[in-house]
Amino acid sequence: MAIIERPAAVPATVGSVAAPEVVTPTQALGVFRRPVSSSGWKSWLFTVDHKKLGIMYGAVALFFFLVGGVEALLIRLQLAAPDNTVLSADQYNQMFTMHATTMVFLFVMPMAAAFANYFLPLQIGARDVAFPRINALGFWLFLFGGLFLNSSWLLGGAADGGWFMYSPNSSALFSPSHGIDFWVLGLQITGIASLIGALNLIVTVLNMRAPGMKLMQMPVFTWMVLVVQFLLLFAMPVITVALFLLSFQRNFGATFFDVNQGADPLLWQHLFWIFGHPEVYIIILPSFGIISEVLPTFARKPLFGYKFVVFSGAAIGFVGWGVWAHHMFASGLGPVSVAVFSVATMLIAIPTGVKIVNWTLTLWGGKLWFTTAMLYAIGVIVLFTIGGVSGVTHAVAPSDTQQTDTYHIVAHFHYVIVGGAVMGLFSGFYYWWPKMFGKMLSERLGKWNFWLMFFGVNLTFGPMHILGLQGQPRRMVVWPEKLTGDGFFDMHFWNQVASVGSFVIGLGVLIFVINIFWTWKKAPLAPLDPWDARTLEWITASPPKEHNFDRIPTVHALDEFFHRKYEEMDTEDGPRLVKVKSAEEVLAEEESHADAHIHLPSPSYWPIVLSAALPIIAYGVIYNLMLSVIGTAILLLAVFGWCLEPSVADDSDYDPPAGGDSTKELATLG
Amino acid sequence: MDRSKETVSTLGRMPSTRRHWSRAALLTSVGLMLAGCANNAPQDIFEPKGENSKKIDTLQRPVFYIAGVVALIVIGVVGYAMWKFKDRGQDIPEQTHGNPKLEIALTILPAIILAGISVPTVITVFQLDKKTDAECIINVTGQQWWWEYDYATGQCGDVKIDKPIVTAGELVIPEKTNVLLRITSRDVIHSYWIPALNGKRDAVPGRLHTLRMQADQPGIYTGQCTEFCGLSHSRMRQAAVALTAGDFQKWVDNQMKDYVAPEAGSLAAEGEAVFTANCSKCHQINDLKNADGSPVLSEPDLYVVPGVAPNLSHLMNRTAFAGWTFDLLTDECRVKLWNAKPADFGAMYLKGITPECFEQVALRDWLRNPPGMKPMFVDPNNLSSTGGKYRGMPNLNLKPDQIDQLIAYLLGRN
Amino acid sequence: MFTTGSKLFLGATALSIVSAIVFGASVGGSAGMLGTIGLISVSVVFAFLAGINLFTRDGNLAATESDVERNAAAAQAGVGRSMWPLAAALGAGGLVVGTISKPVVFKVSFIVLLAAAAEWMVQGFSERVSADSKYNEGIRKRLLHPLEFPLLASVGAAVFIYSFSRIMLNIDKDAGRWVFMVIGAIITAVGFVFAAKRGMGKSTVAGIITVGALALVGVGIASAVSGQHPIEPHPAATAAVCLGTASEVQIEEVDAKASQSVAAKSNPLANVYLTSDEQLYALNTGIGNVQYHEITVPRSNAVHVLFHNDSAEPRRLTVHLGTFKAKDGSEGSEEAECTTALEKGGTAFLSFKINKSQLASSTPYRLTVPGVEDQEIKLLVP
Amino acid sequence: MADIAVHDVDHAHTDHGGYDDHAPHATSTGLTNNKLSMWLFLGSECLLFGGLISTYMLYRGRHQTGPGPDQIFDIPLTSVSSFILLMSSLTMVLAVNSAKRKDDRNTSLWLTITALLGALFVGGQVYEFTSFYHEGLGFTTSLFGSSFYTLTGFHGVHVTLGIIMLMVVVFIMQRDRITGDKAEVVELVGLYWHFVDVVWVIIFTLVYLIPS
Repeated sequence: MAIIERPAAVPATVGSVAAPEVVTPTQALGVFRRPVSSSGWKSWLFTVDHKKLGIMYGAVALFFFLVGGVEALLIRLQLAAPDNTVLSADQYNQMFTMHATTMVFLFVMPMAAAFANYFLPLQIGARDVAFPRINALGFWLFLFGGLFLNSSWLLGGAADGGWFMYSPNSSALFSPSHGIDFWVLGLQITGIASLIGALNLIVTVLNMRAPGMKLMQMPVFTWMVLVVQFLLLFAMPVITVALFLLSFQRNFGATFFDVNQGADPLLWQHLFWIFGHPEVYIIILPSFGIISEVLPTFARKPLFGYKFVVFSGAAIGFVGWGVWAHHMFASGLGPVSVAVFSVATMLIAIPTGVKIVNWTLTLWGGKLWFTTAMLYAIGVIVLFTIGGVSGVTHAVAPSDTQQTDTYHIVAHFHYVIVGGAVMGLFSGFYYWWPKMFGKMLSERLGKWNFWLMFFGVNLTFGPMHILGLQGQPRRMVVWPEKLTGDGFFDMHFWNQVASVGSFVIGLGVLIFVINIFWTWKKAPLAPLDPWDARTLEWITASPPKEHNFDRIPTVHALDEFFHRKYEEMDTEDGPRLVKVKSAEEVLAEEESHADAHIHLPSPSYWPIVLSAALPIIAYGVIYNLMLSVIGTAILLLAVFGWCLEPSVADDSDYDPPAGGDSTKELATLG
Repeated sequence: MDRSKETVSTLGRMPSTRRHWSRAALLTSVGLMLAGCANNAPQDIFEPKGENSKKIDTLQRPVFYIAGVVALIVIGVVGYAMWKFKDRGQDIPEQTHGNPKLEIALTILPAIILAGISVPTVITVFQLDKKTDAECIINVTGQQWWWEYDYATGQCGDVKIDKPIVTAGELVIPEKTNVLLRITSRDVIHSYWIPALNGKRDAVPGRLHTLRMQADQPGIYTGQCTEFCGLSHSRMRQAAVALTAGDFQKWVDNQMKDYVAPEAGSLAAEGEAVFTANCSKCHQINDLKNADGSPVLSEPDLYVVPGVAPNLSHLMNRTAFAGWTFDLLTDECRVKLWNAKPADFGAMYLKGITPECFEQVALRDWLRNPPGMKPMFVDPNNLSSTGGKYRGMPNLNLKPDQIDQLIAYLLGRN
Repeated sequence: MFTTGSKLFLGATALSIVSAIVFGASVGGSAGMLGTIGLISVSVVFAFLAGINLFTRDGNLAATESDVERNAAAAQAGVGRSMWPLAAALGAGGLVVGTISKPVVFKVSFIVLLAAAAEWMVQGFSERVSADSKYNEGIRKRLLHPLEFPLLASVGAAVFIYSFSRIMLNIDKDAGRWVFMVIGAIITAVGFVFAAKRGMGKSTVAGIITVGALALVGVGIASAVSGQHPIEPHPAATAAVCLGTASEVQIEEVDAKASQSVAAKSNPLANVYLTSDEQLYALNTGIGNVQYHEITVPRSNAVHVLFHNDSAEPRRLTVHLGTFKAKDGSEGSEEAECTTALEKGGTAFLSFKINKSQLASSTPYRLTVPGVEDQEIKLLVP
Repeated sequence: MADIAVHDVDHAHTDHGGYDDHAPHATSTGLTNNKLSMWLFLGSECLLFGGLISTYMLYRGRHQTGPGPDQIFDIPLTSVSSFILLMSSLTMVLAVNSAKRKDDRNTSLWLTITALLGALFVGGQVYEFTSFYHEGLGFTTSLFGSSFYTLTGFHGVHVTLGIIMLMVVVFIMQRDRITGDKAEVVELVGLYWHFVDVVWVIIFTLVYLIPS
């Protein structure tokens, strides 16, 4: 990212001593110069621009989505026939562990982070996030953590304990490969990414809103992201503790889960689910935010009950802390805890219901425009409702003891996560693609994409309800031709339907990928405001300039952009909304008052260097601690290099060097 | 999702030939598909066969109905709105921001429904956790990948048990009796589940959890380990067999009876020697004696991680083996036993595995190469993490004639 | 021609190859292997860097023009004083000494050499960057501060912490507390005095603090050399203690200040109570209030029993774990485990695992309380 | 543990946001970005220590082998070290005060004193750990060993990182590298330092004092 306002270039002379044609510092310093390029691969590698980082987050998350998808297809292929042998038991266990881990930690969360990164500053009218380098660090940690995690496939097998990694099955005695070590350390690394991302975005939202924007005037997406960041802020340290305990046990012989020493394996379950349940809302709320933007836009009316939606989101985030033990109704907690958590879990259905009601009422009386984004958003309402009500059936604890760990649960949470979270993210893709890339994804391919995915999801996960209620447990590498003892149990049909369905989803995703490439190569430029949108991110160019806004917009209302375009006019038929300005006119007005001084931070080497140190330390923990020492040295170097680095590059970093009496300040510390 | 009981229960148990019929249904029509789904499913959670599961059923059935209705209403409203408010060139609607009264009403409505559900839920939770009225106590211990049952000494229903009984895979209980299972584990977490009799309860090492079991009538009720427990999680099954008090007494008597040594010189006697030499390291057969008259004591704690292996004293009184995964009964006999009327069931079950009903194939395969049938952690070259112990049964490299002898011997263990 | 930078790296390459050979030849075993591999990798890295420097001409095409090099102001300016050659020489000397004496000397010297080389290199490099010595200094700082600051801070802190802990280990345990307190008080007091005496120069203050810290480090090193005060390991409960056959002193040592309470009491197999009139009974988990004197314990199962002592005497719960023949066929002695002796109202966990059937043991498995006659809970192990 | 270093230092120090450098206080909450993020970070840390303390409390008294807490704790010694750590909070306050008064000399002085007191505390902890180890309590000995060393070790690492941060601030101040708001930097380190002290008070109470 370049600095917008640079001191005027002065002749390239340095030094006061003789010899006019001395070596210029930039040339002599060679590689030690700070990166300043605003184009080319370096501009991506060392960028601190939230938009570039958002795009990279998205691209990497999509890559992991495909990886996790292939894992899912292999699982369904294995389960397509009785006593199948596509995968061995060991491979199958690795496959479902990594499918869940990849989808949760390496796809849905970072994809939400991608949207948050890109759109949150735009939606609140900021030029960047509060800590751009930390933002970059978060991305690189996520990428390196994800790669580290997946490198276990090549180094003796991936983790095989399920994503919930219950102890003592996760101890070295029962899982001797390094898979779980990779899992623990990989999640530790991506966990840091989430934590610092959370700090960054919370500060950004709380501190850097455009003038006039009150909290209750923030777009719902921003609100939901804010709630999610608070959840992350408090949930990540808990899983960090759990992961530390596990890795100390596996790598250094600690006794935390050693039953023979008197340990209680439920400790892990509590720690994991205290993190794990908020995690569910971490996954789903960004998607709720996205469709709360998409529905009003395409219904041409504001979100019904904005305050209720916001408060119910916050309520979900809050109550979400008090329900973790509903994952443990069969774990033997005792009746009092079970009863309390059962009722608390029912409570959380209320704010969720509020959201669904409000989305439905947003559609009511609108002027509905069925774009692909809109279809996905409506798909979320429908599928999430199904997932939600099946969720209520397991909030009833006694009923849950019959359903938990069966395919009924698999059906439930896939309706919630695929139907709720993933479909919401796809809605976001179609809605915001023109903003991010200046080109619209093909609506024709998009419709194909949507309908294939919608039917695929129902075909895959619908039958799982039935399988579960008929008593098929989860995580079974095979379902037998005949079950022992009876010989009548027919699991064939619905298992096969589910397998077919999964490939329909796969086809849908393939069409999406094709759509991306088609759009990239063939699509014409998109209009400035293709959807007649409502929020701040559309009051700027598509894609936005590096500094986002030429002038920081002043906010007067919720749906600021809409109110700049439309005004209520009195006509013969009473008051009517009339378009008074086009998007281009609104933008032109902003540009004509462009700010004179805009400072943006310069790119930096340190985020990528720092984040590269962590996998080195992690490999060291697994293989040889000397490697960790080297990693730590790199880490320390990077941390302090970071701290001593000015926010804006030295003049001498530019070619030709600016030099002269720079007035630029260093960062607050060093 | 909201599968109603009607389709399930009216069809009843279906003979195995109907399976092919349902396969045809796959290709034909939706109606037939539904019938396919309603095929007999012994682990169906909507077919309670005991007091506890019936309590759960009474609670969950209305919840499922309500859930279904709510989902249908929401989807219906969304569908109607999509049709009704489609963009047909109408004006941009009024920019209303909501209707607080409606909102509050729609918040309170689900709250009332949920409050209505929560009261019976809490009551049922406490009812199902009652521990003071047990008439029989059985310790249930899970390990990779099978279940062990220890009958504690004392009363069990009307029957007195004098010395501890140890068995595996098949839990035998007296009917109409409140049995309290005390569930734990020797290695990783497992979960004990007999859907027809009660919900599941995790077996957590170092902890003891209780689970009530009560069956209304004699019969066999299947279930499966439901907590992921490693390689052969999918091949860790269990069943509960309920018998009348009289039949249960007979079963206990049989468990207590003295060891029946095979006739000297018979194939089975050779099998006894093979067993003592190879199998008795881990598997206990009660009262089996060495040549010098000393008892043969198994020492599984030296060879396998959980420190136990199934007690085989009465193997042929069980209908399946190896984590209750492979049948000992032929298909024909199994169907007969399964379809037996409650009144006849006990007698038929207590006969055990008779030679004519004995399904040898699986047992032979098992003796030839156990890990080939059920994935286990038994590669002798790869035991560094377990200190040289196996998790599961290794391949003992038995010769075909040794297998013949063993089969003959084991057939007498009833 | 070779550029300045590449000369340096070529030299370093040669040096590291030589040291790899010397080291590999002189030090054997896995440490030697590791060290040699390390040194070889270092030489590869240096060679690589030398190659890059040669290829890029130190990143500067102009640098190859000898004119520019000669005319550059920095090339003519006097080279400033530098402590790095001295440090490097010390390090190299230590390295040689280290190979024949203690490995720790070798390691420290190696680190010193490495640090000196790095500092020297960067200093040398930065002195030639431009004609502006102030600017050159800036470059040096920019490159080295990220390394120096954290290293100095952490090394300084580590040396201080280590020295102080050695002093504490060296002196008497009771005196230690006073020393601890006094040092803390002195540091704080010095802070207040210096804060008040504004007349003192910065460097005076820094000097005094440094001298003080160095003194502490010196004493610390001396303490480390002289060793530590005796620390006795706590005796563990043996079968003899549990069975009450050990000497009084032994038993007392085991019980000294034993813990009396547990935080979590979830799901033991049984709660064992010793009543105030010294009756022993068990409550079986999962079954109401029935007093048991016989518990069926599955084999090979980690079993937790929670012991509550309500009698007035300090009592322990002992589990008798049977008597087994030793491998050579001789009769073994009875095995047992126990809790520490609990005061009235104390609770403690007793965990045990019985692997063999009761038939294998010549004595019964049971729970008893030493000192309480005729009270026991039988453990049935099928 | 290294990753904790990352958070700490990130939040103690700063980055420049998109806003104009010349108006660093123009935030919606009035708190600077750095200070807000430090508060949030400490909130997050509360749950980290919460998890560790819960683990310790859950396993209190459940160890099977090795010495128990009452047998090895040297309460007088730990009381002294706790007091020293508390004193360092006082000297930290003085440092922040001096920094606000733009008194560079005393700021450096008090920061150094704080760092020395912190180092004294950690030295005491190293001594304590060494003693415990020789008394038979290793990291892998028992549940008590594992959970005790993990909890107090995590705290010790936090103090150590704090010391390094203090020292680096002193170095940087000596070399005039802070051109921004010095007082704020000192205050941020101070916030962290006080947090670590408060956590120690909780640990000292729950771990050392309650079981005896």
